[in-house]
Amino acid sequence: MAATKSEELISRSGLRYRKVRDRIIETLLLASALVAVFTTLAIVAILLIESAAFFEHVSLKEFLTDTMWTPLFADAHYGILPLVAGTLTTTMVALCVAVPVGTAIAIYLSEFASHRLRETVKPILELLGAVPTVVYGYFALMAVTPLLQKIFPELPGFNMLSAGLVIGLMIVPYVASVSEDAMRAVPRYMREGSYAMGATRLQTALRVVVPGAFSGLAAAFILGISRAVGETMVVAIAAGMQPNFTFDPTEQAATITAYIVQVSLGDLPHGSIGYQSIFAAGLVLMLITLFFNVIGFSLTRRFREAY
Amino acid sequence: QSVIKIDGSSTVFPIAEAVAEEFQISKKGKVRVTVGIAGTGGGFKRFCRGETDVSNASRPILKEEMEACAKAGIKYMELPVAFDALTVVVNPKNTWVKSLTPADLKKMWEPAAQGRVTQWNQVRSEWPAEQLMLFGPGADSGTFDYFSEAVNGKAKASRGDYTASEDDNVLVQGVENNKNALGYFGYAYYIAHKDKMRAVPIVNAKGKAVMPSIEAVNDGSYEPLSRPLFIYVRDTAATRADLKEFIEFYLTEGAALAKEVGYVPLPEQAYKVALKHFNDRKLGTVFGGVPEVGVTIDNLLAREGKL
Amino acid sequence: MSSIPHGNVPAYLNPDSIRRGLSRRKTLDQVFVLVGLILMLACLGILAVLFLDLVIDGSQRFGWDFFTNFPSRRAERAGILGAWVGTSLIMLVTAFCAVPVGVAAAIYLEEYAPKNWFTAIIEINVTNLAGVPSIVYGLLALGLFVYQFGLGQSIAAAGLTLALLILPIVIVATRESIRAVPKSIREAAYGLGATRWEVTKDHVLPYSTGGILTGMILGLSRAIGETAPIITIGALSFIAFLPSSPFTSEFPFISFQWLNDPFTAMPIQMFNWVSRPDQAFQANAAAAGAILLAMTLLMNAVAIWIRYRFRKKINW
Amino acid sequence: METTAKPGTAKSGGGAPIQETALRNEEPARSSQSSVGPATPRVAIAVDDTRQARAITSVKAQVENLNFYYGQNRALKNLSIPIADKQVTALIGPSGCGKSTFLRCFNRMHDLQPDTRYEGSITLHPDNLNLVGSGIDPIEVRMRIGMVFQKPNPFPKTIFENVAYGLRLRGVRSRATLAEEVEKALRGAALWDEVKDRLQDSALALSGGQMQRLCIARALATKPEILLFDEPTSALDPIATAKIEELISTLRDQVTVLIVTHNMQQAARVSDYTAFMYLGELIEFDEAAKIFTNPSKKATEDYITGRYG
Amino acid sequence: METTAKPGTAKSGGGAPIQETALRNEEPARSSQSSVGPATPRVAIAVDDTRQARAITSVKAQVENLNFYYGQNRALKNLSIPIADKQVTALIGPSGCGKSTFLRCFNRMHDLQPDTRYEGSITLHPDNLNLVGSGIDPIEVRMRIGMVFQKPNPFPKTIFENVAYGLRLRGVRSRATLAEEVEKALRGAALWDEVKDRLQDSALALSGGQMQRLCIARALATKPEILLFDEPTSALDPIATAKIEELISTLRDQVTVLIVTHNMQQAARVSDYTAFMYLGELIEFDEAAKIFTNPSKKATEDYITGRYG
Ligand SMILES: Nc1ncnc2c1ncn2[C@@H]1O[C@H](COP(=O)(O)OP(=O)(O)OP(=O)(O)O)[C@@H](O)[C@H]1O
Ligand SMILES: Nc1ncnc2c1ncn2[C@@H]1O[C@H](COP(=O)(O)OP(=O)(O)OP(=O)(O)O)[C@@H](O)[C@H]1O
Ligand SMILES: [Mg+2]
Ligand SMILES: [Mg+2]
Ligand SMILES: O=P([O-])([O-])[O-]
Repeated sequence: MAATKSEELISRSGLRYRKVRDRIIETLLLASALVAVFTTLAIVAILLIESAAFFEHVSLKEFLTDTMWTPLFADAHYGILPLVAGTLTTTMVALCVAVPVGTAIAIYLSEFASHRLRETVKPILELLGAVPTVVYGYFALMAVTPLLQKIFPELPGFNMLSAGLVIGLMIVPYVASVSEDAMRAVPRYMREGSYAMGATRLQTALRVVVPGAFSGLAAAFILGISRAVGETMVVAIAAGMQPNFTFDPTEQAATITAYIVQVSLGDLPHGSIGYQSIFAAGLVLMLITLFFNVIGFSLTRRFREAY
Repeated sequence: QSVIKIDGSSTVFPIAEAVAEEFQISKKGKVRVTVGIAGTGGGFKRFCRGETDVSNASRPILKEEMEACAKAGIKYMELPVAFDALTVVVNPKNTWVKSLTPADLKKMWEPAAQGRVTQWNQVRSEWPAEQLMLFGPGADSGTFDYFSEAVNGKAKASRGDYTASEDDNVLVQGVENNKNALGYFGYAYYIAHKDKMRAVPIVNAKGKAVMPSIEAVNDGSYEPLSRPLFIYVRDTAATRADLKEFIEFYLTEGAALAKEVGYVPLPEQAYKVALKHFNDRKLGTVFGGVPEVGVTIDNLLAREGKL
Repeated sequence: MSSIPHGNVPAYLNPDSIRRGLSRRKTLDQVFVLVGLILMLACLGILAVLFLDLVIDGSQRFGWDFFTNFPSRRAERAGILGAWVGTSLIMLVTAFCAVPVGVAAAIYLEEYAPKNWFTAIIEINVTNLAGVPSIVYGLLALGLFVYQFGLGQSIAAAGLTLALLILPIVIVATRESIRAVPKSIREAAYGLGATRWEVTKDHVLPYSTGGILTGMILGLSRAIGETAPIITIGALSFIAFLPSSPFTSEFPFISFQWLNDPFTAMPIQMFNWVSRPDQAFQANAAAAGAILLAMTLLMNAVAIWIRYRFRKKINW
Repeated sequence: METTAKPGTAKSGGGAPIQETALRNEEPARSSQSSVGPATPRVAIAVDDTRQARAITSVKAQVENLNFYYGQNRALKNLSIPIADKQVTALIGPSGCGKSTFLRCFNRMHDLQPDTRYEGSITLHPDNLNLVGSGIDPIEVRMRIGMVFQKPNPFPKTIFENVAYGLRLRGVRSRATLAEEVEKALRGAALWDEVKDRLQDSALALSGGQMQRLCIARALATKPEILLFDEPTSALDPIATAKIEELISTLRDQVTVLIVTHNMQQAARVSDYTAFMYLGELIEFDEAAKIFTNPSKKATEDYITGRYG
Repeated sequence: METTAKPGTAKSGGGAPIQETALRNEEPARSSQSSVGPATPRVAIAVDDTRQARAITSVKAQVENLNFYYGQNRALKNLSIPIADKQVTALIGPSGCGKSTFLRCFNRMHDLQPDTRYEGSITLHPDNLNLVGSGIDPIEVRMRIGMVFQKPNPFPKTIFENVAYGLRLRGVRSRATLAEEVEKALRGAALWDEVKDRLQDSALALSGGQMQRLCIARALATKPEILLFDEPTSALDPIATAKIEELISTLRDQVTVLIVTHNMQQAARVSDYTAFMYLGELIEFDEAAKIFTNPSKKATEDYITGRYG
């Protein structure tokens, strides 16, 4: 009896219709997933095509060794080094803020704070990362720089120090959040093992949790670097726009991103060397962040797999 | 609902912005105007691609731009709208610069100075051994073209290692915030900030150091850095009612607005001639497409009259 | 041997020395708690200072006029009407493009994708896209949308650019919330003879709506403050009008003309004002910044609230 | 529907012979061509239950030479077991021996996981469908075979919608039919009286035992031919457990039941036949009464008496 | 050190009376002032083990009227149990009955979780320290009482550093002392021979059974007075299990052992005394031999014979 009834309920044509529908939908979903791939391909293609044109004019050697970047001027130099130096300097300053502060906050939240406090503070902290970067730029230029000038009277109005500090502040929640995830991923029984031996929270945090989450912490720092490298508006507003081959954070300098924005403020015709130069700079930026992202994500994967 | 698209000189921008604003108010929002600041060169590039209706220019159109327009079949009318005193400014804390000769400026700005002249005492040995921080318009700028023509003898021939921005406001901030800064831009930007910076008298051909001012422009003594400002209007304007109205509004209200934003208005006669040219659809330029320095108001009027 | 160490036991097992060492260790603990707390409060304090700073600097601008006025050469007359309308329309385009595509991609990756190199590539792609600097999206938009597709400096170009920018955020958030639906629920549905799509539509999607909405809002809150990519497509200009109305009086009553209109947006307007040296405009910049920040914070708060609500409602 | 074996043949087999029968029918082809007739091959299963005498009955499904692979890992090794129609068959064995894996072959749950592979056959009678055959649509299989899981897994929907879900999938739209079938299923799962006034409440508000009965009702609503239970009571308290056990006993009249349990007492209480598995292999299959009183293998005895596991 | 009870009193008690003794001493104050003397109150525990005759011994810790709350939820209800010194006490009972909760009271692990509360006392002898007293620092308690967990949880460090961890926490810096104590602890955990050549390898490279013995060595290194085991073998294979069981038997000479297990056979094999818990209550406490052969409560018997759980 059961069999007959169930037979009745299975309408073959109904099943076929449901399966065909499933197929069509799968295709649509796949197409959506491919949008991500096409975006990457388009980014790579655009950057490569325009950069290829750029490198027809400029030798790779000049690009990588010249210490001046004046592609739009009479005495044109195409050395990316000043932009890279600016980028690295602001990034370093940012890391000097974000790494210690981010890690300390992460340890505090994951090992010391009560569940309640953590759940309240984490989203609020994340707001810090949600502040529009142009607001941060304003903050760096209008608040941080004047403050710093009180301490260092010689500090120029545009400088990498205040831009870097503000970027650091901006990526603190990001570093803290990834680090905290990594430390949460260290299983509870590992901590219990330590507490059961009579360790204090700090001892457990420093001797068991931090070593256990090491790859995750490294990932947090590296992903933080990649963020800092790609940050645009803060440096464009507060660090000045002059390519300057220096690693001194108290000077003004342009980063790769600032250069691209600066040029975008004007209008460069399609096909001119200036237009191509922003794509060449973009390519370098992309490569740098890609490098850090790949390392960062593989480290994240490692800490996810470890437990 | 059509849009009047204006782009080009950042020097002319304050006038264009004022005219656009007042015009739209008078039309109660029925006509829409956009004003960009791509720089004179950038503006012409877009204009000759047919993307804009009006191009602001702080120098006359150049040969290659004329060719580009011709190639695209774009015809235009050249209408002078004001006079400007290109102003060289330093920080108020700068006590040593009393005046500058074109030769001094050349020492600072010529392409050969790139990477070499980095201190004030390299310009004049009696000046302090302080870092020379330069701020100037970017390579798409008409001001840049004019200044390099007037100072270095060739348009666009300038050093590239200074803070270059199409946005004159960045330059104003740069000079305001740095004791060792020197910059140049349109008179309007100086007037708006004259308590935050100091304009430097320029030694003219007669050997007299002259401060930029409306009178000095009018009497022709502020040279070689006085220059006329133009708008270039596409010929199709005559057939578009909204654009026609806009230009008429420009040429009738422009003088007052130019004065309000800090420029030297032309004699009333000049606007009348321009309006007549516009209504008669007089195409082309009165400058042969070659850069020219030292055009005075009288000189300009004479040329316009001949068109 | 004794279980309670006394007398000749090593010092480290002597209760007194243990107690002494213990009190030192506990002091260190307390010092760190203090440091952590201070750092955390400092960060939150800066956020508060930032907001207050903007509010105070911009205080004289807040008023109805600020919202209903177009930008002007006179600071006290300048408002953000064009900017907030532009931002709203861009967000509309962005949400409209990014959310369906992102959710669909996430569903594909979580529910459909076979484990092979092909889907591995898609996954790596999504992760990497999330780390691409926003200015690079600007370059993509400049090269592709503005020139190749001829969209120019339009709302459509800006919306599409930001949609691509937040696509990875939407995908990642959606995947996470889909993953939170327990396997047992899927098994129950499959066990009754449901197809993949039926399982997805009847169960996975409804139960992960909270996470998806959260991801969408977080994505949009990121997009709303993005400036660099919009500058790259060339949107920095004086615009004192609104895009065309999407509603018309004639049939078909809806128009998409606004997609092609030039625009300005909140962050662009703020950037414009920040870089005006006239001090009067700094107040406008601060006021615009405060409003932008408030919008962002509000969106985040809504996202947090939704996450909280849904977590409470469905507790696996 | 099914051809019932004559009572006379009842005692002819016994525990061990059944397994041998199963092992002899190694090639599915031969088995279905055998003299007994393809539709419902009778095997000599003698039921000698102490609690309740049961007639010899036909085979609902014949597992033959079943191997199952998770990637390279062979989790099931050459299993051959007959599943008696309208009887309860229990699977016991230490953790990780493959009980769940075996159970999930019946409704092709493994198809949801990539890189898994079936070998051999599970022939469903009377229509001789090979459940693990590659040409067979797993969705069709699942529409005929219900499953109840270890952890009660009601959908976070109303009680009514939980039970109606399977019918809706099958295209039933009529409110009246749905209401009728839902009531039937809930009655069948001994839950009707407890929930009839709150059908529109969320299923998550039920107690653990009620949830599990709801899951049973959900499976019953689509009138499955076989009902699979994977440790259905291991998350429940003793009272709820007793209720579910009782329910399973009554289900015997409607449907063939296959149950995995880690509790030997439970297996002894509810099952008619019991299979003991170890490391993916079938060690012993027999009537429950026999297995728990007089197992023929040492390993079975060791396990039952708690020497390992 | 301990005052050993005279053998003569051995048989005077028995299962049920012990519990009653415990119940009578409800107020800790009264109990410690009782005639037996505060330091090591003797209780009448008769050991009549079939495997090994054991002398009557003193009490290492006295649990009295212990209640424990997770928020509002009272997980332990009025427990009173004596823990015999240098003996193995096993805790059995169905899942969720509170075995782990009880065990973790001894080293105050619950203090790590907010919103938990102890009531009653666990008096540690000979110094009469109330382990769950509010004035007592949980870290100090943990320094005196070791614990081994269900899942082996070595730190991701070298084998040496794992064992040395507790000593380092206590401020030992001397290489020589560390090396000596690590060797002692590893020998004590019957692991020395297997790892002596690879002390600098990562502990994560060990097998499950070795890891668990490493965790025992880690606990032993700090010379705990009581060692707590929470299902120490449930994640291990039979061979590793046998090794750990053997090790626990030998530890009896050095330390008081409290072990939670879900395996009745294991409890019977390793313990001297066994407590059966159900729903947070102590149902029966007695010598292991008695519990497993002749329990005095029906519930105990039902559980031991597999009627539920
Ligand atoms: N999804 C899977 N992928 C790979 N291997 C699996 C998977 N599920 C189970 N296995 C392996 O297959 C074997 C049998 O597992 P199975 O879950 O069937 O055992 P079980 O008898 O049900 O055990 P338990 O009583 O613990 O539920 C085990 O060795 C297990 O490790
Ligand atoms: N961290 C906790 N928070 C709240 N309640 C808990 C917590 N841990 C356990 N409980 C509850 O306390 C009771 C006792 O749990 P406990 O873990 O002690 O049982 P157990 O006997 O060890 O079971 P098992 O054999 O499954 O380990 C259970 O009802 C459980 O739900
Ligand atoms: Mg299983
Ligand atoms: Mg437990
Ligand atoms: O912006 P310009 O006026 O310098 O061209």
